[in-house]
Amino acid sequence: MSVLVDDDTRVVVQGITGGEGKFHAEQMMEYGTNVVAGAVPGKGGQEAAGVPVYDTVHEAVEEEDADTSVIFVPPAFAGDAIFESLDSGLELAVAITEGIPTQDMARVNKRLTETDTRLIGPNCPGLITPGEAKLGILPGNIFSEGNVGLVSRSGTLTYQVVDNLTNRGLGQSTAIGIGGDPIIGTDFVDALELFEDDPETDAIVMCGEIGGEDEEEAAAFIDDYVDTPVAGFIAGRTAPPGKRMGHAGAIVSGSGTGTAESKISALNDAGVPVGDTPEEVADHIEEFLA
Amino acid sequence: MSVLVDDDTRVVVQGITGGEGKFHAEQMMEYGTNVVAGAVPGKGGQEAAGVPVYDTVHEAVEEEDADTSVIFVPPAFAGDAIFESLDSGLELAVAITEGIPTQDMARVNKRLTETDTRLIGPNCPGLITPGEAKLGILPGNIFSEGNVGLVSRSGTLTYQVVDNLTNRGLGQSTAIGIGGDPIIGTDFVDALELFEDDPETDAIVMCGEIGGEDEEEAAAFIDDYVDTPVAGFIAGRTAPPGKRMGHAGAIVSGSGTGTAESKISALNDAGVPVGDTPEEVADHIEEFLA
Amino acid sequence: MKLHEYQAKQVFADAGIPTPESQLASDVDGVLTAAEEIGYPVAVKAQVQVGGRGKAGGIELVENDEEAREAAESIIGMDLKGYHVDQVLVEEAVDFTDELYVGITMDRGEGKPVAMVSTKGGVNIEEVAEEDPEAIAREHIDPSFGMHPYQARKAVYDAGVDKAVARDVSSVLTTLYQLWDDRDGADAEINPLMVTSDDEVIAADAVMNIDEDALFRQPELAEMEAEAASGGDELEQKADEYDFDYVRLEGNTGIIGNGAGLVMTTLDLVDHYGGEPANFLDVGGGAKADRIANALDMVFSDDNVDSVVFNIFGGITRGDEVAKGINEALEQFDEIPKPVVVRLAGTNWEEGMEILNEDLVTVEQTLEDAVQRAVEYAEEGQA
Amino acid sequence: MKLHEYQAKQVFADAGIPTPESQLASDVDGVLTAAEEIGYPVAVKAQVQVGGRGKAGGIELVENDEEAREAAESIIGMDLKGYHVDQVLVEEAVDFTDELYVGITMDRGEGKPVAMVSTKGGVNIEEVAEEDPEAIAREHIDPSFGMHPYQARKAVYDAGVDKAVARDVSSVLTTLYQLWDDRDGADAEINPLMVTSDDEVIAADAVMNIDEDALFRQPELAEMEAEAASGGDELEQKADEYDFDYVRLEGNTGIIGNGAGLVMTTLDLVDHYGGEPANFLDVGGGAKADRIANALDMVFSDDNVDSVVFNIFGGITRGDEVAKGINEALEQFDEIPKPVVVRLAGTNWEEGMEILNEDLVTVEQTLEDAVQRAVEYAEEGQA
Repeated sequence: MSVLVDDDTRVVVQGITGGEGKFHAEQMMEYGTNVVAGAVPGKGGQEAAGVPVYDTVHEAVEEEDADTSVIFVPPAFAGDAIFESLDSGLELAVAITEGIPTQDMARVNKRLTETDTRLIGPNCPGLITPGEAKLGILPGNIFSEGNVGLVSRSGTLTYQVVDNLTNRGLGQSTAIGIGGDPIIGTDFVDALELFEDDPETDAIVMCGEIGGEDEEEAAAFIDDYVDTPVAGFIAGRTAPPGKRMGHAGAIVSGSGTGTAESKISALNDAGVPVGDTPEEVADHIEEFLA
Repeated sequence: MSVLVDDDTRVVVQGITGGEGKFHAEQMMEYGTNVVAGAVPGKGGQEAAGVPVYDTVHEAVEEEDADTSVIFVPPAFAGDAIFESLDSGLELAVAITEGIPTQDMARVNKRLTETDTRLIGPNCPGLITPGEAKLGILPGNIFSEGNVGLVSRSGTLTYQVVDNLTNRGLGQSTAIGIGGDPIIGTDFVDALELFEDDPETDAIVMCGEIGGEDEEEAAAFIDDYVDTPVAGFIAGRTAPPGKRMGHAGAIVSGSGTGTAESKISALNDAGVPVGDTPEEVADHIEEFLA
Repeated sequence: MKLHEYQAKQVFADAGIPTPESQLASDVDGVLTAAEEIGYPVAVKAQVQVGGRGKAGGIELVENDEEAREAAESIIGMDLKGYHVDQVLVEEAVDFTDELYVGITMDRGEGKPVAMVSTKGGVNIEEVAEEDPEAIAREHIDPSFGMHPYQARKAVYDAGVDKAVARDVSSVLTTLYQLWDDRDGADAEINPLMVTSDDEVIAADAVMNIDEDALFRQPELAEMEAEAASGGDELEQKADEYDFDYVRLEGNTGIIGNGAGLVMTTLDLVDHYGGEPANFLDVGGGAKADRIANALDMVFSDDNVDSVVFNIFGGITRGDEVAKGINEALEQFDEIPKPVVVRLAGTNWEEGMEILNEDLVTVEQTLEDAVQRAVEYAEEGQA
Repeated sequence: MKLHEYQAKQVFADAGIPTPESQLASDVDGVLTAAEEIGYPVAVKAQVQVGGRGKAGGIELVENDEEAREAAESIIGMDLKGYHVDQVLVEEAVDFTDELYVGITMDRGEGKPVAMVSTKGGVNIEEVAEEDPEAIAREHIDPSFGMHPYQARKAVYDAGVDKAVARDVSSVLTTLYQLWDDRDGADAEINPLMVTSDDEVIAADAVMNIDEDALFRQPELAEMEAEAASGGDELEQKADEYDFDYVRLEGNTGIIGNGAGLVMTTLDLVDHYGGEPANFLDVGGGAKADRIANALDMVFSDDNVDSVVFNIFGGITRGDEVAKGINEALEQFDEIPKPVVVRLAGTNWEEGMEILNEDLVTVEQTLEDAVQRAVEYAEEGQA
């Protein structure tokens, strides 16, 4: 079992004729993902990564029954590409693109309240159900099948934590990178809800970072609704206020909201142990599942 | 019984310090309507028509428990006034103003999909439940209590038909002027649904006119869902194509959609007799209730 | 409010939509000068507010001075479907391989704008819509977001526009929506949007109708309206001055009333009782005496009118003001020019009846009786 | 990206927000000339990108040439919270009766913009927010519609702004939102918005932060950024040139990694193991050898750095490219300037290990070991 994605998922890749889009479409297919089409304006009728390309996502849905989109479109056009995916009747859209203007995402965020399509990202590595399918840019070989659900705001930190888990034989049900931007589609609470409802997920890792209050909200949600044991990690304890730490969303405000301390203490209060190192996170998961 | 409005309705009048707003607020109160406040930016703290004036609709809701707004605001500002009423948690907003730019109403129309507030109008005379309350500018004295529901795109035509009904002793449950603009809040179908569900409405008059396809949609709805007998009237049989007949919405398009013939035949097909004169409409209602 | 072709083209060109080189001219010399500057061949196009100008002889393609002179002489001053041609647009003739249609209008059923694209441009698009609706790709726009770029592309690809020009056509459509939105358009369309042999697109015609209710915030377009209105019907211009909702028709029973639905109904009843309505005239809500007098003046100014029916159901409008206005208007005449039938109901109708000078008018109690009486008078007047 | 006060004021003034008369000056003569043209009293204000300029001595109110000279001499060239003052704004001193606050920012929790108004302007608004949150009226904006006029009024009335200026303040707020929206603002605020004794409002300060991810479509602001960035930290300017996400800190363990979360984690581990991070440097995804070499150059340029930890977990980034870049950067030195600890994992890490010249670096297998080793080196280097 898994959440959001499995080997029935029918993927259209927006931006499949670009360098990144093509490379990762191929990587996804190699992993076993059912990529059925690409969508690139003006490139309809061509082929890329071995699948037909359409001018619009709508056509890819009509012609190839695509139900999920993975978006590799440059930031200036990615907001529009997300709108296109949300308006095409898909179940899921995964936006990998980093650097989308925040106001574009605020408009997308409004549209999300009007559609049934779920958005993951942007500025995220995607998600993977080991052994079934991956959507995005995660390196498939470090993942292993299992019962640990993982949700993270950061890409490479996810890989680090997954590596620690896999090395100990702790496989993953699904790993979701929700992205490091201030405004994202699926947030911690959404992902925790999915994992809590998934019978095959027996423990959850939640990797947060400084900025915003999503981790605090997640802690409150865990306290109220999540029975599955959760271990946390928060990056950015040493970040100075007012500086954007790589991710557009990773910033402690001048007034001191969004600090690692606040997040760690909220999680601890909700009964979630927070590791000081990625290894310690794996320790907690091992204990949960022992 | 009645629909939408009764003597419990608590009304805030937007634009109550203007000439029309004040006059009609007084008229409404004289009829027995429970006008509890006015809302006019910059006039908060004053009194008009004997009720307190607030700067915002929100305050009128908080301080006076207003649940319904009647809008007498000049067309340039009326779109904004409607948004304010829709965003203030009211149950009902009635926009009397004529001449609101259509694009403003298209935006309002979008907001209507996001709110539970019902809009009547704009460019309408309002609505009345005889003996209980009236919202708007209808002349109360021509109405009488009874069991005929009336819905109309036109103001004075409504008065004409009501006069014909009242003269024969056929009173009204509620009369709703939905307005003569191309984009309106409550349409025929909405009003028919309300009357169909109202146990005290035993017959319905529907006064349409040329332009658009609302009457055709209403006919289809009547055919499928309305058991209460309906008599119709359609104004504009002699209107030439391409000319706006007073109402912004009363125009037969160059390609011939929106004609009286089309509406009359749709209504006839749905079993709705359409009078050639207002008197004939009253004849039909009299038969229904005989 | 419809702009002239040359005005709409100016608006489109200012927004960056490619348009052919052109000049406005109002006499033969002007046409010749313009044609020379632009270079033959040129099109000479009547600037009047009606469709089907080509078929009606209002557009000529000319190759040289002689042809240009002939075209100018025949078009300038002609009567084109009831409109007098004062001006022509002299325009670069575009060599095209395809004719597309792009347009934006308000879909009132949906309550939102719709963008339309078709490869069957150059002909009456309403005919295309009826005969081959599939040939028009439509994309509804959420007016709170505006048109997303992907929507312009989708409409263009769905319509089957050639890939070589798809990007440019999308860009024209995006600009057209922006214009429509910024300028309070009712309809904006380009038909045809020509495609040239070197895959450029150019707006060979331009239609822009503006929402009259929004002119208050479109001062530049309101000025154009003044220009555009000239050459229209004199009575309709007079109605504009008086600020009446007025439509001129072809019958001989003049009609005055309050409220659009009631006035339309009065017209319908004139027809129902065998008469022919001469006009639609709505005095609006709350009309005072002087406005009522102006309305009578309007209808008397129409030479076709043989009788007048005055039908007022007072809500805001008060019967006493109406009666006062009728008296004022009629008392200035030694002899009443056309018989006037009056029916007053609603607010203050009794006060009105007391005031009304019944020597000057015929009074009826019901709408039906009033209309029948006016139709009789009109038949007598005509006889 | 934060504009200087004088830049933000220019942007605000161009949009129609009233601002005091002012001139930019970079030396004493400039200040005196400006002051004379504007007329005393004037304020002399340091143009640096930090808050609390007033308390730090960066703003002086002067009444005459002598005071102006003194202020100019003390402010121009001063070090203000780490920033060198190159320019001052000489500005008309406004006689005020009230100080308001108006601002627009993105509420990331709600994912939508929020407009804020307070009558407690002139002080640090974040302190007001903490101590007296009720004193700030907030109105969330639906970004698809933009700010409705009623929302501006509501915020202003809710804040308790005096009725005499409520309309003008609403209008400033509406304009501010429009600017924020059009110019891809992150934050836009006026604090204080001064109210004069004759009930006029005037923006006595101006803050405008721009979303860096949107600079590609704000060419005018991108130019201002170039200007605004001058006077900042040299290493941070260098990072801009190299296009690295870089933040300078005060420790002595240099850090390079890929991916924001992993780099932050590396910093945190340096701290955890008793060291002090010197910087945050994210090479991003898919970095090639030259970019890796540039990153090493960046960190070596920081005199505080005593050791470097290179932590790469390859996803798109390939271990062999990283190894190649490290070799290239280090092979040019006769002696490696600071000890470098390398940890490679993920994509092609084995190929990377084969390529890596282990004479030049220390290799560790795990993140924890690598950080501990770098911290040790840093302690040794410092000793």
